[in-house]
Amino acid sequence: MRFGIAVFPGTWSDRDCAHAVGLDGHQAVMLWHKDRELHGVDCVILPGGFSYGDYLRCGAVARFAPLMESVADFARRGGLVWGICNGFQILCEAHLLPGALLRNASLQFRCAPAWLRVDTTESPFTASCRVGDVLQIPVSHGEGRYVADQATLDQLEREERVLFRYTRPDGGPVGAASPNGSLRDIAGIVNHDGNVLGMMPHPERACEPLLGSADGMRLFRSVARSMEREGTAAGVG
Amino acid sequence: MRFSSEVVVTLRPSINDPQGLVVHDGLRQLGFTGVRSARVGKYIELEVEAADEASAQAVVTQMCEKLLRNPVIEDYRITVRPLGGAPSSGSPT
Amino acid sequence: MRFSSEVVVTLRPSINDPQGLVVHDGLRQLGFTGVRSARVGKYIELEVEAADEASAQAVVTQMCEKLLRNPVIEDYRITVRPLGGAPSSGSPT
Amino acid sequence: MAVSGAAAPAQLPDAGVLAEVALSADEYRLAVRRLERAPSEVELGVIGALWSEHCGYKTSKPLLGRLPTRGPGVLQGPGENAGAVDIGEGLAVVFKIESHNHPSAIEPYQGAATGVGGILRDVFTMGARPVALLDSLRFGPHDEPRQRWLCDGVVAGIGGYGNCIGVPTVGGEIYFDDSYRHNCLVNAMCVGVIEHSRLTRASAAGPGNPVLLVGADTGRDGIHGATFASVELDESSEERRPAVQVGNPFLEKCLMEACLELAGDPRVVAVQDLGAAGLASSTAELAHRGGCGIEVDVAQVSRRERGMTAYEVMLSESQERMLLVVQAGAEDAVRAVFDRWDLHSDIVGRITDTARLVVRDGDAVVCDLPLEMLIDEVPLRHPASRPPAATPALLAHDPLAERPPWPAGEALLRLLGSPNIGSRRPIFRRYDHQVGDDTVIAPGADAALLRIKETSLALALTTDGNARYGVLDPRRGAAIAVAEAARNLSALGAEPVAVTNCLNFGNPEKPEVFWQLQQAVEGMSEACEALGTPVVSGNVSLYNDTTGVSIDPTPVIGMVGRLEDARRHVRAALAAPGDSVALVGPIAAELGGSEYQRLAHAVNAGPRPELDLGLEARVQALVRAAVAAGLLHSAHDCAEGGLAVALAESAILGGLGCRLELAEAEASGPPSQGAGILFGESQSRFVISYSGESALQLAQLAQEHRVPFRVLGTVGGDRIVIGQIVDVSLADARTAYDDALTGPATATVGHG
Ligand SMILES: Nc1ncnc2c1ncn2[C@@H]1O[C@H](COP(=O)(O)OP(=O)(O)O)[C@@H](O)[C@H]1O
Ligand SMILES: [Mg+2]
Repeated sequence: MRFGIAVFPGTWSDRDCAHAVGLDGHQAVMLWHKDRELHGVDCVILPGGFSYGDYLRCGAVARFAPLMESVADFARRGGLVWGICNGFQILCEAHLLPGALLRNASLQFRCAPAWLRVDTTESPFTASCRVGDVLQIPVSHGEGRYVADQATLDQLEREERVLFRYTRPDGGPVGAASPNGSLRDIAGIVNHDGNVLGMMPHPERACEPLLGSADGMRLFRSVARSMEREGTAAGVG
Repeated sequence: MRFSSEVVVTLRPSINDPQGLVVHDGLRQLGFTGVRSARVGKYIELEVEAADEASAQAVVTQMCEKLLRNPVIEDYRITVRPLGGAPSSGSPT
Repeated sequence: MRFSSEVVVTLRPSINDPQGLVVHDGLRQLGFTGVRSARVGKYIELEVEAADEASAQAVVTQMCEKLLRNPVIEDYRITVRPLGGAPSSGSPT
Repeated sequence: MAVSGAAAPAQLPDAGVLAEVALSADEYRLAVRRLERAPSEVELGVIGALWSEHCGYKTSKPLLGRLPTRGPGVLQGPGENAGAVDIGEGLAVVFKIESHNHPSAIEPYQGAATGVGGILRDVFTMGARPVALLDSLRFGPHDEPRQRWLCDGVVAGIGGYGNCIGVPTVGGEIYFDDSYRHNCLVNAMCVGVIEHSRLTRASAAGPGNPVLLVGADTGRDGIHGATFASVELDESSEERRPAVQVGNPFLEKCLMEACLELAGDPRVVAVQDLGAAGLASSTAELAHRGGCGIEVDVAQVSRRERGMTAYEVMLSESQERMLLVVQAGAEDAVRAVFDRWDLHSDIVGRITDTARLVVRDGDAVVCDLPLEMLIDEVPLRHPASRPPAATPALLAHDPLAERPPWPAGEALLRLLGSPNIGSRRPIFRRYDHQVGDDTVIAPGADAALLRIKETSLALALTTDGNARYGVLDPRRGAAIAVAEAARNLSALGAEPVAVTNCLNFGNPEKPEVFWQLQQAVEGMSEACEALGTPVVSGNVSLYNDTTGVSIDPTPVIGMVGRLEDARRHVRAALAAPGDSVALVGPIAAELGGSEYQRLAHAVNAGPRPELDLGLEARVQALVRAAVAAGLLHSAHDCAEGGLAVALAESAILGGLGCRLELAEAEASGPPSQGAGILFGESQSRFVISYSGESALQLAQLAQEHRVPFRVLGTVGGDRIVIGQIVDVSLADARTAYDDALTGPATATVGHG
């Protein structure tokens, strides 16, 4: 299948995502921020980085890129959109996902291994996981503290839209070991229709045992499998 | 006409402001025991070309609505004044 | 007495301001072609306990000198007003 | 050509003017004689910059010739923006280290950030994609709030730049010592990878070819940064400081991608970054390397500020700028690449065949100087040289005669909790050390390991330089720095390949400092020769003095190693209960210059550790051979804190205890005999662990390599036990180690 990978000025995990996608023989199609063309991809990844330097607010400028109009459109028609780190921030700024990502509670950048508990598998992004699985996937960000108002948080939980939460390696509550102080330990959420995912951790950095973990590969495989099951997103792309 | 505009963007009171807490603690550690609270926001200074003060005010308001603040977490305040003149204030949020 | 103080910390005019450049370009790309320049600074809102307005002003000035601004690259401006009252301005730098 | 703004030849400009451009009266007279006229204002600025220590190496150049710079794999030695070495499969590794000490002392965040920006440019200027950064830092005592504030700002600045641009910071080192209280050191190293065929040089060619200035607009940033770094700091430095440079990593990221798109493109003749002394030095060096001349018009340079003079434009150190020489006619095509990245470019001049640097400001010629004069004829300084008077007394001290203040177990915990030894996690977790998806071994081990995609290869990277030995003996100290760097690479199983270095010293006009510099270069050269690691790039930072006090001599070595098969490596962590633990290398009781000596007795005195370079090479070869043969479960070199700390670190990292015998540490002798054995920093040693099946083969290998090999005990349990004298719980050891840099008195004090 074909993964589209957005490239904004300041994006840096575009190459890492392309590498990860290639490990299973999928095709990576780089999508330039000034273009509107999605080249018929099956899933759009908004990768990590510091788009436009993350000046003002992370993702604030990137959301206005021409490419984002097509991505929003694609999402509205049910296409899979996967925001990782800066991509999550962009999706929130674009109001494709609720809430916002603020500076880490420590006020410091954090690059460290993190453990994510899978809270639902009713999603194309986690279809190959089991509820309660703990995935080791690293974080690397300065502004990943997820906040939203109570009502939004309650709604996210009610609708089982929290896909990942930070936990301890054994699946227990992360407590003070949270990398960023996110409300309710939220690490990744989906939109109402379940086709748009935003997550702060970097699955593309956890796709090979040589680099310390291959758990991120399970998310790429989930996406690939659900796309195969549904046929390619012909009606969408 | 040329106007100078100052925009102050602040976190909503309900949002936790760790940066403000650090400033607060830092000040107290330095012996400023009279400080009761501190919150940190952003300050943006713009120079804009507009027909008159009202339209300068309007266009900067739009800039805030579209880009400068994130409505999910932030409020904003605007001051506009003709370059060289005296300020005029407005708080649309 | 309780005072509310607003501190604006800005980069010295000759200092490069990459944030301001991105805000400027971002606004122009959004069609705000009237924007001539943008510079980004910090805004700090303090509540302080002080005997009177003059000493509130003095103590906040000290806070700026000691902690809030980086003298190597930044200037600052202070406003102080009694809580509930009207502002009084001063620009010590 | 008539140069406007030239003064009358006879009179000397007043002292203030000369001081501003850091020229002596003699140097000024030399310039006048050479030109047969007085230099104009712009010319004086250009001469001052190019004749500065920072650009012209007027003190260090005669010494640097001693360094071994050739080797079979060397594609590019010193003289370019960075060195390049072949690593097989048609690939080269490109790397260099550089200091940003003075700017960081004044504005830690921006000073460090722009240091990272600068060294990145040196690597991608050559066409190589930067794959890693390392940082070597020195501050004053860790318990002083101001030092912590500096350290925090520097670490934030390095992360701020590296994280944003997306190059992982995978290693480095940090020491806290009185010597750096007023002069922190911030050295940054960048490593890139490139196919040989795309290697780009900064050597102009083709008179008539246009010169492009790309990237940031030019402001009044850091004017005289180069000369500033060439004089001592004093109280007035705060006032004289140039407008601080503020880095823009976002802009540099775009610049980097655009330059990499153009790497190897025949339409691009040469690329040169703008660093110290901005346009002045970059135009001059670019043209001179290619034996050409160059003519630029400052009126064509886009500016950030109004009213800048030609002088300011030529000397501005605004960051994130690049100079390109492009084939005539290809300007538009090349500029289109920058346009795509929304990068501004100006055609600011052209290459000539005059061997001169001509600067115009519109119609007026404001500078016309022979390049030879600016670069080859830098008036060299040959300062007097003399060993410090205090050295013999220091060396006469007998560290073993001192009575140890603590029992060995407590000493071990204190060492693990020393800011110079304990866990660096509080620092490296603030750096993205994974972006790029190549990091096999992250910071926290002996060296970083990065695989190279689409090959089986990996690069091992480290920086090292313990200045305490250098105080006692700068020659041996520098050699130890090289040996230790190589040891760190060998510990993973990687073969040391080549070296970059940064010579951080005090004011060389002091005979003692110059002597230290000479000795250090000598020692570095000897060790590089013995270990087969040529020096391919480097940087010199002198005048690290405040009010007359110099820093300790601090040569920092950056070393790159090569691993044939990325999967064939070992880590420092103990791996399995029941494994054997052994020491490879000698056992001795050398406490001079040790961290133990600092903690226990607050002195640095006595003989520095011995270093037998032949033994060093054999010990390292043995460890590499054992890793390659798959015999080892772990390997860790003995460095600060000696054998006991190396063992404890391996235990902490592996979460496994160990039970060992070390009779020498319990034998009777001088009062500090035991401490000397446990904590002395003897060189050429590794602590290894392995399963029983490998024991015989290892012992045999050791014999073949003629290396002392000594089984110490076994892995297991949750305590670290050494004979009757050390018995500490793993948990206590870990707590001490983990909290070394986070302890109380966190500094929130300061500006920013
Ligand atoms: N200590 C040193 N050892 C070896 N080479 C050095 C040393 N110091 C400087 N060099 C070399 O001298 C040249 C000029 O260095 P530098 O002025 O720092 O370059 P740049 O202006 O590109 O930063 C480079 O090729 C550098 O590698
Ligand atoms: Mg260079």
